[in-house]
Amino acid sequence: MLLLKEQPGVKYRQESCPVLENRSMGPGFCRITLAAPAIASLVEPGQFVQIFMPQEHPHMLPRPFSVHKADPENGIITILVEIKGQGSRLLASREPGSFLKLLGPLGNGFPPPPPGSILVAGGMGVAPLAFLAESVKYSRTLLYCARTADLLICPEADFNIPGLQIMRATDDGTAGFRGTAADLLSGCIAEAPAVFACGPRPMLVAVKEICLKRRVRAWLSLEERMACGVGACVGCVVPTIKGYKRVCRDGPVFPAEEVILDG
Amino acid sequence: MLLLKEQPGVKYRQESCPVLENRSMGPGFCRITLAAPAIASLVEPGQFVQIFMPQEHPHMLPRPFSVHKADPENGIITILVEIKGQGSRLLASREPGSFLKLLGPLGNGFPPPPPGSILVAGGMGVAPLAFLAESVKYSRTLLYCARTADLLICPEADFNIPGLQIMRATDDGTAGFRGTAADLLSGCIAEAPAVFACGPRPMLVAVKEICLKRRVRAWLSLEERMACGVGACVGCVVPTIKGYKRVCRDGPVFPAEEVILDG
Amino acid sequence: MDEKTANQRQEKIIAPDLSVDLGGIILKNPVLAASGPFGYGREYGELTNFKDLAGIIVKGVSLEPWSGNPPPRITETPAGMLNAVGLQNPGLESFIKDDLPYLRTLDLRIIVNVVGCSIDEYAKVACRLSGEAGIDGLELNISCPNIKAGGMAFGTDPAATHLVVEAVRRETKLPLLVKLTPNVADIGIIARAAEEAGADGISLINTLSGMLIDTVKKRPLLGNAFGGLSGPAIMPVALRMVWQAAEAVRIPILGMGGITTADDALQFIMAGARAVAVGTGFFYNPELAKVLKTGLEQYLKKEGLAGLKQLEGIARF
Amino acid sequence: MDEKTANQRQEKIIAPDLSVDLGGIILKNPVLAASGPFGYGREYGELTNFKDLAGIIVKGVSLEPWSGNPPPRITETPAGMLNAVGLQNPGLESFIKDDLPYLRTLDLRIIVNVVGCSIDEYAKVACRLSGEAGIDGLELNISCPNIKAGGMAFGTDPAATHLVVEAVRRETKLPLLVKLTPNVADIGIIARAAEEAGADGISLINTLSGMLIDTVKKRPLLGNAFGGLSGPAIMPVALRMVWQAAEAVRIPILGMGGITTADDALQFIMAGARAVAVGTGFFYNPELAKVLKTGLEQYLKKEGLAGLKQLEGIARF
Ligand SMILES: Cc1cc2nc3c(=O)[nH]c(=O)nc-3n(C[C@H](O)[C@H](O)[C@H](O)COP(=O)(O)OP(=O)(O)OC[C@H]3O[C@@H](n4cnc5c(N)ncnc54)[C@H](O)[C@@H]3O)c2cc1C
Ligand SMILES: Cc1cc2nc3c(=O)[nH]c(=O)nc-3n(C[C@H](O)[C@H](O)[C@H](O)COP(=O)(O)OP(=O)(O)OC[C@H]3O[C@@H](n4cnc5c(N)ncnc54)[C@H](O)[C@@H]3O)c2cc1C
Ligand SMILES: Cc1cc2nc3c(=O)[nH]c(=O)nc-3n(C[C@H](O)[C@H](O)[C@H](O)COP(=O)(O)O)c2cc1C
Ligand SMILES: Cc1cc2nc3c(=O)[nH]c(=O)nc-3n(C[C@H](O)[C@H](O)[C@H](O)COP(=O)(O)O)c2cc1C
Ligand code: FES
Ligand code: FES
Repeated sequence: MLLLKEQPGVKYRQESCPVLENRSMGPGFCRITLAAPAIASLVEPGQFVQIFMPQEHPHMLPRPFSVHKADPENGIITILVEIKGQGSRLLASREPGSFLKLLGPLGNGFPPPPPGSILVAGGMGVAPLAFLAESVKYSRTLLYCARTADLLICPEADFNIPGLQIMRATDDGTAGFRGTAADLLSGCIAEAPAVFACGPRPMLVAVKEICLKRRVRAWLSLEERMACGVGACVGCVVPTIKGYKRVCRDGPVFPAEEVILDG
Repeated sequence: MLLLKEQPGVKYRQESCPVLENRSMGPGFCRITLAAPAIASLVEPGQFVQIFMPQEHPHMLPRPFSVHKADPENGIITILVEIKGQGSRLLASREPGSFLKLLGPLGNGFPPPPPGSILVAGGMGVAPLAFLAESVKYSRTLLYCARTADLLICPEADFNIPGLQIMRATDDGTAGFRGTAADLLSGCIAEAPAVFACGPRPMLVAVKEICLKRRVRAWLSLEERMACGVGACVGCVVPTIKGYKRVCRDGPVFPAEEVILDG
Repeated sequence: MDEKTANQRQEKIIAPDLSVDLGGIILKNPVLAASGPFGYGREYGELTNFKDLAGIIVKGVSLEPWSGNPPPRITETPAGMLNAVGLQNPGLESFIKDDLPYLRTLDLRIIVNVVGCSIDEYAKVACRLSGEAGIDGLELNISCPNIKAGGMAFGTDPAATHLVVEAVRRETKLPLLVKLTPNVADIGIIARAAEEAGADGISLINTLSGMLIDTVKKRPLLGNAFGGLSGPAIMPVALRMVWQAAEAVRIPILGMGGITTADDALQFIMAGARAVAVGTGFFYNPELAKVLKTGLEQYLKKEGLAGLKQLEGIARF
Repeated sequence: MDEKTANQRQEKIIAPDLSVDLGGIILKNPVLAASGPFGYGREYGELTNFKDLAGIIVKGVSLEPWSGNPPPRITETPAGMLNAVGLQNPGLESFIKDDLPYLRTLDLRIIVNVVGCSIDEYAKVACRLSGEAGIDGLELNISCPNIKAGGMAFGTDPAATHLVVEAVRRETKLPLLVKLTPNVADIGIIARAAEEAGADGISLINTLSGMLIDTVKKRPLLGNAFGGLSGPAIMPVALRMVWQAAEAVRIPILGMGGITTADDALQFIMAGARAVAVGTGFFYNPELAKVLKTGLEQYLKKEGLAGLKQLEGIARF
């Protein structure tokens, strides 16, 4: 199978990474830039890192975050954080100059999108998909969708990528097209050779349905609560037609036809 | 009895206190100044405050610290912190401008020292005793003792108090008299009407023995692990000849002849 | 929805009714102070007004005074604490003379936690307390060692549980809660024994038995070696036991163990608790009752519910 | 002390001997990976070299493959976590074919955790594993439900414990550890039953049964509703049980539950453990084995001790 890469040698690293920048992206969101040379040089779109908590919180699990941008030349990666609970709040309050221990890159990542692919990002799903969009040169379309304009936290300028067509949609019509990601996708899927999606569960369910119906190959990036992040504890599984698969190791990207989303 | 004041009305307050200054006092020690107007106006020497942990640590007990200085006019109190574990480390890292919730003043405090009293401070025991020394105008002697010079964290300038005689001692002779607090006390106790002591357990044991032998009244300030800090949970008791007494409510100051130190 | 119904619904939403009936004890809201941490109420009474609390379960009362365990009695643990107070208390008569008059002045339900070393002692304390005004219910703490039966806690054995509850039931008409120890393999069996013997409600959980060691002194950290673990650390265990007890009995359940937020309290209610109690949480925040009451109110408003009834045990169905 | 003795002492202090004999399993140091979190070793093998670890207790192996529980399988709790993996495993034959060859390449003691639904299944797995090279010991996980006896775990009943341990003992000459569940009233009785039935050592504790509820969905948070609580939150309970088990039996004890520092490991040893295992701690810090080993070494040096022997159970004496 194309997707699940074999991992003969060790392809991930632990690094203690200085925070270079920590910028608020509107209430409840931030963007953290870290010096992580080893991870930056290895990471591919769709992979993620486990971020360990600062020493004052020795009894908290690491938190998984997608790599949003990687600059291997300068040894820098960027992540987008939505503040949901204690872990993300702690990350959002990290000052530049402080350190965070990272483990990564983890997971399989997306396969290379063929020309003309559609990338469907719901909310924070934009983090890995913007990276994917940047990774190829030929034409592709990014659908960037959320409930309302405030949740489209990546500014237009972020997508100044040659050959990238970008369409926005909000459920309430406060930015771009008024409607869901599924509505938008239905309107433009006709010619697409493949779809790549990351976002809330209901969006993925809709994307899967549309793509299966139109017989368009689709790859979905999933989330599950994690402990080890490397595939050892079998804690982060999702059901697939081939049995339970680990999101952290066999995913987070799964072929839409394999993964069982509401089982 | 003189010591255990009756508490008819509520004499303590909860305050959310801005940190005004947080100064390192050498490795492992710091001095924190807080705006705490209600506590500053009520507190007497020997009383303490319970400091609640910052919100990022919602599952930690408050920590008891003696009030070291109080300036009721400006509504300011100062505490001295020795970094021992997670709680004190968190306090030491609090930046000016951040807030700490305080409950206090708690405990009975010292009775007024008669003229000519000797105050015996071992290590951090200096915190309440410097406050006691400042609270009266007539002559009194402060013995300020520790294992080694680095642990005498309060500088000479701190004791520029009229009528106060101060003698230092270190076990290793690196500052002042070479010897223990007990050695020093034995040499100067002859004329003293009363002794007031705060410091490590072995020092208190020695002070008690000396004072009982010389029939000098002595008051010892004790420490115990605390939960409520107000006398409700009966968690912080010490044995006395009248049964278990609560350090937080019946103490922390006990008459030497009542408290059982190694029972 | 016509305008009138909408208005009525609006009204309900503005002031949801938090009151509950805990086995005959009518509570204005479901938040109680757990037995122990709150002592006999006086100290916390100085600290906060009791407006947001429905009642106090006072510290365990025995027939004679108990002096308790040697210090250290408490120590902090990750997200919790150990205590080995050893049920220090002034004894029944002193409680009635010195503490009960104060408690009567409070606008709160007063539940007295009863401890003993023998069935006879439990029964005597319960009988004497039943004759006193101002007590709204009893909570039988059956975590105490059964001296006659080798020192295992009454509450670890269904037969011993049945006997002690039955004996107390005979002595009192007050609403009777039985407080279970979590240090058992099957909490449902014990809960059922208490119900069958006449309990009006089940309280749980008491602390988990635990210890720490001081590696410098190479000795147990607590004076009594073993202590009781409480606080957020144990909440998942407490919640599971409330769920299991709720499956086992029909009488209402008072849930406790590690509650520090309104969401925690809701979890207990959704697992099957009628009301909740807070112990360790007050140490972290003496104003916790207010946080819980307000949070529950807000939740009901948000969900458009008039009261807590529909939520009781909802996660089980 | 003459010069020679002083030098000898110095030498000892420079390199204290951390090795221990855990019921016939010789460990270069007392730090093992607990069964489960580490899987079958491969993933952590990529992540860290195993130089500071003495051995791995691999994830529970059953006769047939088990698919495990539906997600979510894990969630964080205050200073701990709940897991309801449900003992997902590829089954005995797949383990021997796909995982054991890799494990044999490691310079580590390999202990296989054995799970089953019946005494027969336990015995079969143990028998088959005993015929394989590269296995240094078995750990019998008796927290599994005894299907024939209404689904209560084997390890909650001394008689069931005796039966299953005896049956397995008959099938294997490998060192046999029996891993106890903490969800019991009296751990000493269970430990003694295991010893009498022929165990070479006792492992404890397995996870405490617990749960959380998602108040938005009004459902249990875990797919399986109940899960096992592990991590620092439970350490006081684990330590108390190790102490009680050590009082009850003469065979050595493998202590675990919430270890994240060398001081934690020392506490277990001082309570009576011969060796310790780490599960959840590796999630917080994949390099934890190094932290523990170095910390224990430093402690022995500081105390001028040649080995761990003198510390075993010292807090009890
Ligand atoms: C592969 C992967 C990539 C991710 N990439 C990103 C990203 O780029 N940006 C981002 O903001 N978030 C991302 N997430 C989600 C992020 O990991 C969680 O939001 C975070 O761990 C929450 O931690 P917390 O302590 O703030 O919240 P908690 O207090 O732990 O939980 C708050 C709520 O967040 C949800 N949650 C908790 N853990 C997870 C989890 N592992 N996955 C999904 N939801 C969870 C639950 O609904 C929970 O109720 C990713 C998750 C995965 C698995
Ligand atoms: C009435 C009173 C007044 C005090 N005044 C001061 C003061 O002015 N300055 C100061 O630095 N410290 C003072 N202490 C001690 C201070 O409260 C403890 O050092 C602090 O709570 C330790 O918290 P931690 O989280 O840093 O350490 P922890 O990790 O909790 O413990 C580290 C070590 O500190 C000791 N310790 C913990 N709690 C207490 C306690 N309540 N009392 C004594 N020892 C404890 C134990 O030996 C423990 O092993 C006072 C204690 C009391 C009871
Ligand atoms: C310091 C302390 C003293 C306690 N004393 C009693 C008691 O006297 N009787 C009793 O039944 N439970 C007692 N408990 C147990 C609590 O009532 C409660 O069941 C337990 O602490 C769990 O709740 P929590 O996590 O909210 O504290 C005590 C708990 C603590 C922490
Ligand atoms: C994710 C996970 C999976 C586990 N799987 C097993 C298992 O297969 N067999 C077993 O005996 N114990 C299993 N355990 C229990 C651990 O081996 C250990 O007894 C427990 O987690 C306490 O140790 P800790 O606090 O260091 O994690 C598992 C624990 C976790 C967290
Ligand atoms: S988080 Fe451990 S297997 Fe995925
Ligand atoms: S700390 Fe609660 S009585 Fe002193």
